[in-house]
Amino acid sequence: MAFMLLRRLAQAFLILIGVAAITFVLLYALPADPARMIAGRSATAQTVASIRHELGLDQPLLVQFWTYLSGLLRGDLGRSYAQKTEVWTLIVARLPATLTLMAAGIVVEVILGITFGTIAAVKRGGMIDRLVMMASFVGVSAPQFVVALLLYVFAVTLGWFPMSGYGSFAHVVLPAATLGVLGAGWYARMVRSAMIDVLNQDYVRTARAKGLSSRRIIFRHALPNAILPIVAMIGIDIGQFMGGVVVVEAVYGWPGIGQLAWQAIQQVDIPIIMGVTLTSALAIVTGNLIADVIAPFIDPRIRTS
Amino acid sequence: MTEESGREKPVLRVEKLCVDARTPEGLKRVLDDVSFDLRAGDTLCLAGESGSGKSVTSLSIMGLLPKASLRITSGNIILGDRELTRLSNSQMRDIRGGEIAMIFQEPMTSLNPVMSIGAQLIEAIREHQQADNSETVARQMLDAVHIADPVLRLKQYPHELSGGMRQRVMIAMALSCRPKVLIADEPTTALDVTVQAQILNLMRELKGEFGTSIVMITHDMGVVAEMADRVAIMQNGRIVEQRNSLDLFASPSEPYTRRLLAAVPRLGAFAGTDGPPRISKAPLQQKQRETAPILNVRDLSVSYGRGSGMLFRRQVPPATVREISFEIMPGETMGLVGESGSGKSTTGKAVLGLIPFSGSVEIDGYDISRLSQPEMRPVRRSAQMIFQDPYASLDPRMSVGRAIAEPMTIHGIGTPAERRDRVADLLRRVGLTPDAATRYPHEFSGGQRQRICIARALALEPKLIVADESVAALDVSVRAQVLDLMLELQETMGLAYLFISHDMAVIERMSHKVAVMHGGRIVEAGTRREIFESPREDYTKALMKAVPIPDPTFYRSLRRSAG
Amino acid sequence: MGIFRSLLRQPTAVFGLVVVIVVVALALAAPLIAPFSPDEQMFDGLTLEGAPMPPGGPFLLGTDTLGRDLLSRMLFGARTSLIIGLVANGVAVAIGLFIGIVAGYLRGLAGNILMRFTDLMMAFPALLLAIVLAALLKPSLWIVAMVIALVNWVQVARIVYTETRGLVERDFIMAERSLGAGHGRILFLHILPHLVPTAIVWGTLGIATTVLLEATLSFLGIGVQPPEPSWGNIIFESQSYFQAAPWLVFFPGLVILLTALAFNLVGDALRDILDPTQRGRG
Amino acid sequence: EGKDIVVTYKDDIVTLDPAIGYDWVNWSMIKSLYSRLMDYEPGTAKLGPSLAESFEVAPDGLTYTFKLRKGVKFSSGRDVVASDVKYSIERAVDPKTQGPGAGFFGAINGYEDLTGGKATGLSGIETPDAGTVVFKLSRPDATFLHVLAINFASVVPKEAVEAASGDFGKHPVGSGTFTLKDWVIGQKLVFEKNPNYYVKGTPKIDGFTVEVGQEPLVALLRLQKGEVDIAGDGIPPAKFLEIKNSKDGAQMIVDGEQLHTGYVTLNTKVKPFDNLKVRQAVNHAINKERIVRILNGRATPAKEVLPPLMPGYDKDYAGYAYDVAKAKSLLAEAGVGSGFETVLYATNTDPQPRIAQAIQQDLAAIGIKAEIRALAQGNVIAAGGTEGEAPMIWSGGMAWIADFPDPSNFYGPILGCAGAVQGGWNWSWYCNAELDKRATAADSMSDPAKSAERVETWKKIFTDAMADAPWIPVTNERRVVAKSLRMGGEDNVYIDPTRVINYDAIFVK
Ligand SMILES: Nc1ncnc2c1ncn2[C@@H]1O[C@H](COP(=O)(O)OP(=O)(O)OP(=O)(O)O)[C@@H](O)[C@H]1O
Ligand SMILES: Nc1ncnc2c1ncn2[C@@H]1O[C@H](COP(=O)(O)OP(=O)(O)OP(=O)(O)O)[C@@H](O)[C@H]1O
Ligand SMILES: [Mg+2]
Ligand SMILES: [Mg+2]
Repeated sequence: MAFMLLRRLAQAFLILIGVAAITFVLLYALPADPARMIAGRSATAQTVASIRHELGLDQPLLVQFWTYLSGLLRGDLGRSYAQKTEVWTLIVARLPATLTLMAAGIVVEVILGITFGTIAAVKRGGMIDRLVMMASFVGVSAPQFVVALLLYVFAVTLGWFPMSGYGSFAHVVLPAATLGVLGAGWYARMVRSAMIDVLNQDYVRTARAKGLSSRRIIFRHALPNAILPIVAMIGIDIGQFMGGVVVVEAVYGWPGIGQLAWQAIQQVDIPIIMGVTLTSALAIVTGNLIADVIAPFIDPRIRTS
Repeated sequence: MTEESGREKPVLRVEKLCVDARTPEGLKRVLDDVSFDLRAGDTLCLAGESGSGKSVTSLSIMGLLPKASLRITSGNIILGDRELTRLSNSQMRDIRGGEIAMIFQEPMTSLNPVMSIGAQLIEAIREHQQADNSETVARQMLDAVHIADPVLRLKQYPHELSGGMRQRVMIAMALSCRPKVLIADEPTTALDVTVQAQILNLMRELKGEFGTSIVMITHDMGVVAEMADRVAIMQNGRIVEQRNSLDLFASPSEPYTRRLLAAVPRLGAFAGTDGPPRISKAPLQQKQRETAPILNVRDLSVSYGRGSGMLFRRQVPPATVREISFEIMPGETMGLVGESGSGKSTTGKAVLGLIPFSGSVEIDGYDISRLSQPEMRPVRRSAQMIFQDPYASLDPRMSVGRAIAEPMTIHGIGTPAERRDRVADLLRRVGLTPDAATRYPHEFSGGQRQRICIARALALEPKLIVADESVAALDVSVRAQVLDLMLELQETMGLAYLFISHDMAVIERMSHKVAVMHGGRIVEAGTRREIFESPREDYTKALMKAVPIPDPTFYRSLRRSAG
Repeated sequence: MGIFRSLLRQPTAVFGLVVVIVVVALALAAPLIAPFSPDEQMFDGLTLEGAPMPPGGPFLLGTDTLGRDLLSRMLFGARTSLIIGLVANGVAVAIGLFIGIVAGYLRGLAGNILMRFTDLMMAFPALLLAIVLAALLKPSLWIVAMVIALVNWVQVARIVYTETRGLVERDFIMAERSLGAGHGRILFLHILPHLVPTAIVWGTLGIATTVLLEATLSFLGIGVQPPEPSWGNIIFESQSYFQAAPWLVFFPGLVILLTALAFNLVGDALRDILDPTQRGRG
Repeated sequence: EGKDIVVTYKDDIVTLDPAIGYDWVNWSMIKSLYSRLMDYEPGTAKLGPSLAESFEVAPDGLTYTFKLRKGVKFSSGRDVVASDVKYSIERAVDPKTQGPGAGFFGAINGYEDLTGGKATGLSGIETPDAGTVVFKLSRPDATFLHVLAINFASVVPKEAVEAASGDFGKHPVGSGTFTLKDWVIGQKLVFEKNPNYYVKGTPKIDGFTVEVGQEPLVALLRLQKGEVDIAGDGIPPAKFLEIKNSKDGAQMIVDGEQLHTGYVTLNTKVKPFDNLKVRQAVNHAINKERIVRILNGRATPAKEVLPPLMPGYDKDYAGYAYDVAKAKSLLAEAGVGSGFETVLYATNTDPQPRIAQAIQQDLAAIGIKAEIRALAQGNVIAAGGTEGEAPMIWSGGMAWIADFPDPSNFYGPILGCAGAVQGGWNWSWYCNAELDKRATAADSMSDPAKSAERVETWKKIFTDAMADAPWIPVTNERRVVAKSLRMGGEDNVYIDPTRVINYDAIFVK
């Protein structure tokens, strides 16, 4: 187990390098010249050239990558072209907000998803099942923007929560709810699907024969058998939310990584794009690693090989 | 029914119970007018044909029929003064466990795979006993069902236990509920006879201590004789005969009952012979000493790694099977008996290369430890396994017909039509109807599933079959039919068997040689005659002694002399 | 076949099928039935102040912010969106199933490599790939379909991988191995059917999300480009108008929802039909 | 109290370093954080000394001498001295700074040496004493006083720049109307009034908080609720009519002209736009009125390169009228009467793709099939700067807004030969050597007495350029800013021609 963890960590490291390399090459291929963008409209060719030289962009790709990589290994993500600030500082500044929203969003969607998915599975074929199913489709199909603003209107007309910003618990509620509503549909459908299978199993029958309460049967016996794919989905979501949820962040004025990334993409601010990419890649790899590592704990039949 | 009507009201009464199965072809009657009474403190044994509806009856009482396919169409089930068929779900929940508990027939699939044994037991204890020290109680329960090393077992998961252990966990769980009525569906099929005797004892104690009434489903007439106050014999969804146990054994009235009793094997029936009885007229395949063994096992050891190990623990667990060696010649059967948990199934899986092992195993001349998956194919063709747990070993999403045809398809034998015919033939020979082919595993009874697995293993006409408790769930008449089939194949085609069973009578009937396992080692091995007629080891002797005798008078006299 | 006949016996599935057929038919017949050209920016399609026209009058579902008839655009947009929702999404689910199942089944190096490759793909920002592709290639429907498939399979693979890891430890798989079944047979005959429910969930929910994803990618320049309509980009173009002109978001949103739901009804019925323990139900 | 206001923007503030900041959001903040030798009167294009008390221009137009105001202090407490001015401008030009403004100072002696790395300073800036700065130019530059008023000429203290070790943009120190009190990255910036500012009574508010990452639509909702005072990104098209027609609409909307022209570049190096007749044809084909309508009337049709407010704008120039028949006949004359296929680039934020589609439809009417590529801004800019790549680009979202109110600012990079290079901003790749020569000449007329003549020269340059039709001038968009009801001040301090929002001049009622 410990060995496997070490090996997986080493692999995770390689994956990150791989992501860095691919991203680097792609950005290199991107037809936009950062030096030009920085130099501005009135720059002469000479100025552009000297800026290019300052940034090391006149070096061959491999040299550039090596420079970046060796910086990376020292924990240096480089400096933003546009902001002339350490990328690390920019990302760290937004990390708490991103992590908060990620955690809150996942909690909401998982709770909603598991609750409604379970109810639907138990009441399979009934009215409630149909309603839950409809709702999950509405959630999944609705454009983020609309859902966010609908909730927003709630805040405006009812004034229960602050409209935008970051800092207190009240601020988290609406964005987390938006993410939750949007994502819960997936969870609900997956939980329903897995629970339908599990509820048919003999061991659930055994649990019922013991006279256990429905709640205990569902939470203690059925859910743990249905939860594996959910754990994998959480692993996926960790990564996706870490990369930033652009629209929701924008609507709620949430200072997350998504806004940073979006702006950087528009400005071809390569160090920031690289930094955000690597941060979210790290989160994704970690999320997956966690999902894989806890799988055998959830289902002891799975061998850790 | 009239003779004892003066006595107190029955605790449980089943009246004219009818159950229908929904099949794609329409409704099919599974239970037809089943009625019986269970009086307080009594033991009612339900015996009868495999697939006759015993399990369905007990599930109906529990209110646990699978909703999608089975439904009570008429009849009443009365517990005390409540009509169970009309109770709501939540009212039923109050009854389950505390008032009626059930031991299910298939322990593997009936235990939650992702919950530790301890958690599952403790939960039952918490629910039904006012015990603060539920963990201690759980340990005591495991002790009571004679599971060694209960502290370790509590932490383990169902798949880490042997078949017999799982069954005992099921029993412990049901008993921890301290129910008024206990329904035990084939509770001892996977237990060796010594443990079985202890378990039966335990149930009797329970009866004495808490006044529990028991509905016991079993095909083992010895167990019936030992336990039953009354016996109901089922066939084809009906109760054909229902009587006091002494009367029934003394003078069975129904032809089916008579047939059943006649088919009961008696230990020692083959004393003085070397081989199994002849079934066919086929000329006996002359055992040639010079032919190579079909299975040659040398120094086989197996150890299970700690699958769900903690982060940094990498200790090597003690081996489950330790350096055992034996060989089986073509056309020969070796019986493997031994204590539950001694490593019989593990040995069986290892010799077919299904789990990692050390040592050498040669099948039909191939050293399987050196073969890659594709190279194993010819070996797989000539060696088949019948798993101890038939339900778990069938793909729930594959129809029985396809499952049985599976080995033929895999090895590219026959055209689809030929395979269909062969499947139908196999089904018939194991006592099922060919229409079973279109149905799915969950639609069958325990014994029927076992026969499906047997049919699947026989489909290829292999040279070697590892049969792990493969007739345990069959009633004696069907069992005799299946055993005869196996013997016939052996005679006609020189099949060899590694026959794992706890039923000494079956072993006696089938084997040429017998090996006795204890604690992962073969403690005694020899020809059948040697083992059965002059056992050397104490353990072997104890095994012989513990075999139940299918005669209730024997037990009555025994008890009288004891008490 | 039998499956189809069983489908027809389920009313919800029939409803789903009908909706699917209607949507497909409308998409195919768009040139015949659309009241206007989908691209024509009509002079009377905007108010004097330049606002879109609400539903009613000659414009049944109203007009968009350029004065084009929404109904006509939705009819033509159905073609693009159906291709994305069905083909791109279908391919993604298929690839995800394949890779996930193989990686979850294989032990040792091969399985590990496959899964790490999936991790890599997942960790790699799809948006960036889209942007680079957009800048390098001539945008087209098929490229956006390809990118969607390329991006979406990874998640399916992850889930399937996890489920497969549990399935391979089930006893019947060992039984199957004892019969001599090859890897392919175990994977596709014995494990795959157990993943049907998962595939149906992802396949049907994915319809809605991929249709919207297409719009995002179009926005970044790699999908269908204006003025060609798709349900996704109709919504995307006018999402900020959802207060000023709610019909621009509502109607396309509704058809996306309906289509996804219809497929889901069929999918759920299929799932029951394919699940033997549910035989005879209903 | 009550004099603090809240301003919102969508994008994060990139930097407050005056040598680097060059977008319209940080432009106005940098203006207020620092002072420069020259500055404009609020709301106008009237240039006057600011940090300088007075200045003199030598008759040859090559020497400028500035006397600094006395007692002006940086927010760090130190006096502003002449060497600070020299240091600041050198810093802006130094390639190591990687700033976009270096080019503006090209007329100062020693410019080439510094940008070429041959020198570390500008020989053309001299500081005879702490209160005097002398600029020596290599050529007369009529725009030089404007140049000293743009942000890049803001005065910064060397020690603070060095102390910030490369991060001066986040830790600005200046001598402007405001100081930066707090900056929470990604969230907000808090500006505080500089009590010691050398013009008494300026600024009029005690401070302002800039909240970033705020979606314009949401900002408006908050504005209506009174949580926000200025929605910096203005009113998105989707919301414009609703607000305009609302009760308080008129008071909330500031809608004013700015130095903006939205245009389509016609790549003179790509067939068939290398043909003048084709360029003229498409100029006739565009229905600008319709586009104005799509913009909800927030623009006026443009006729030429310069916006109407710009000196040199020719009121009498007729331009190319919307005339489909004429367009068709011109195409026929050019030999492409049956039309052709081409590509129209645009950025991908509303309303640009819509305008591109309107243009696309107009082109279709004369048989030109234009495929639209709506991309992120960076990609469009890259395509424009690549020879032979983009036949047509709709400039919306990247359109030219003047750095300072002088017509020359509309020529060099976007229409002159210097910009028609790889990576340049002259996306028409239009290079008319004769016009270039006239432009240089005009810029050399630095004598204030000749300013009228100079403007006339420029006027002619632009109308002559239009004869070659390298562009389709489409609209002159007005800027729309939304402010809360409590905000006071003339409209033109919210849409200040030189700094967008003039934080120095706005006040709370
Ligand atoms: N879910 C089901 N759907 C359809 N038929 C079923 C279902 N379950 C059981 N049956 C049928 O009902 C009959 C009775 O089954 P049951 O399990 O009660 O038999 P049993 O007496 O317990 O046999 P065994 O001794 O083999 O366990 C069998 O013929 C079986 O095929
Ligand atoms: N997957 C496993 N992981 C860990 N331990 C296991 C596993 N399978 C079996 N064991 C242990 O190996 C021992 C032998 O098990 P095995 O199944 O071979 O017994 P058996 O002789 O077949 O018993 P029974 O007669 O009860 O079926 C038991 O102690 C059991 O707990
Ligand atoms: Mg049974
Ligand atoms: Mg066993």
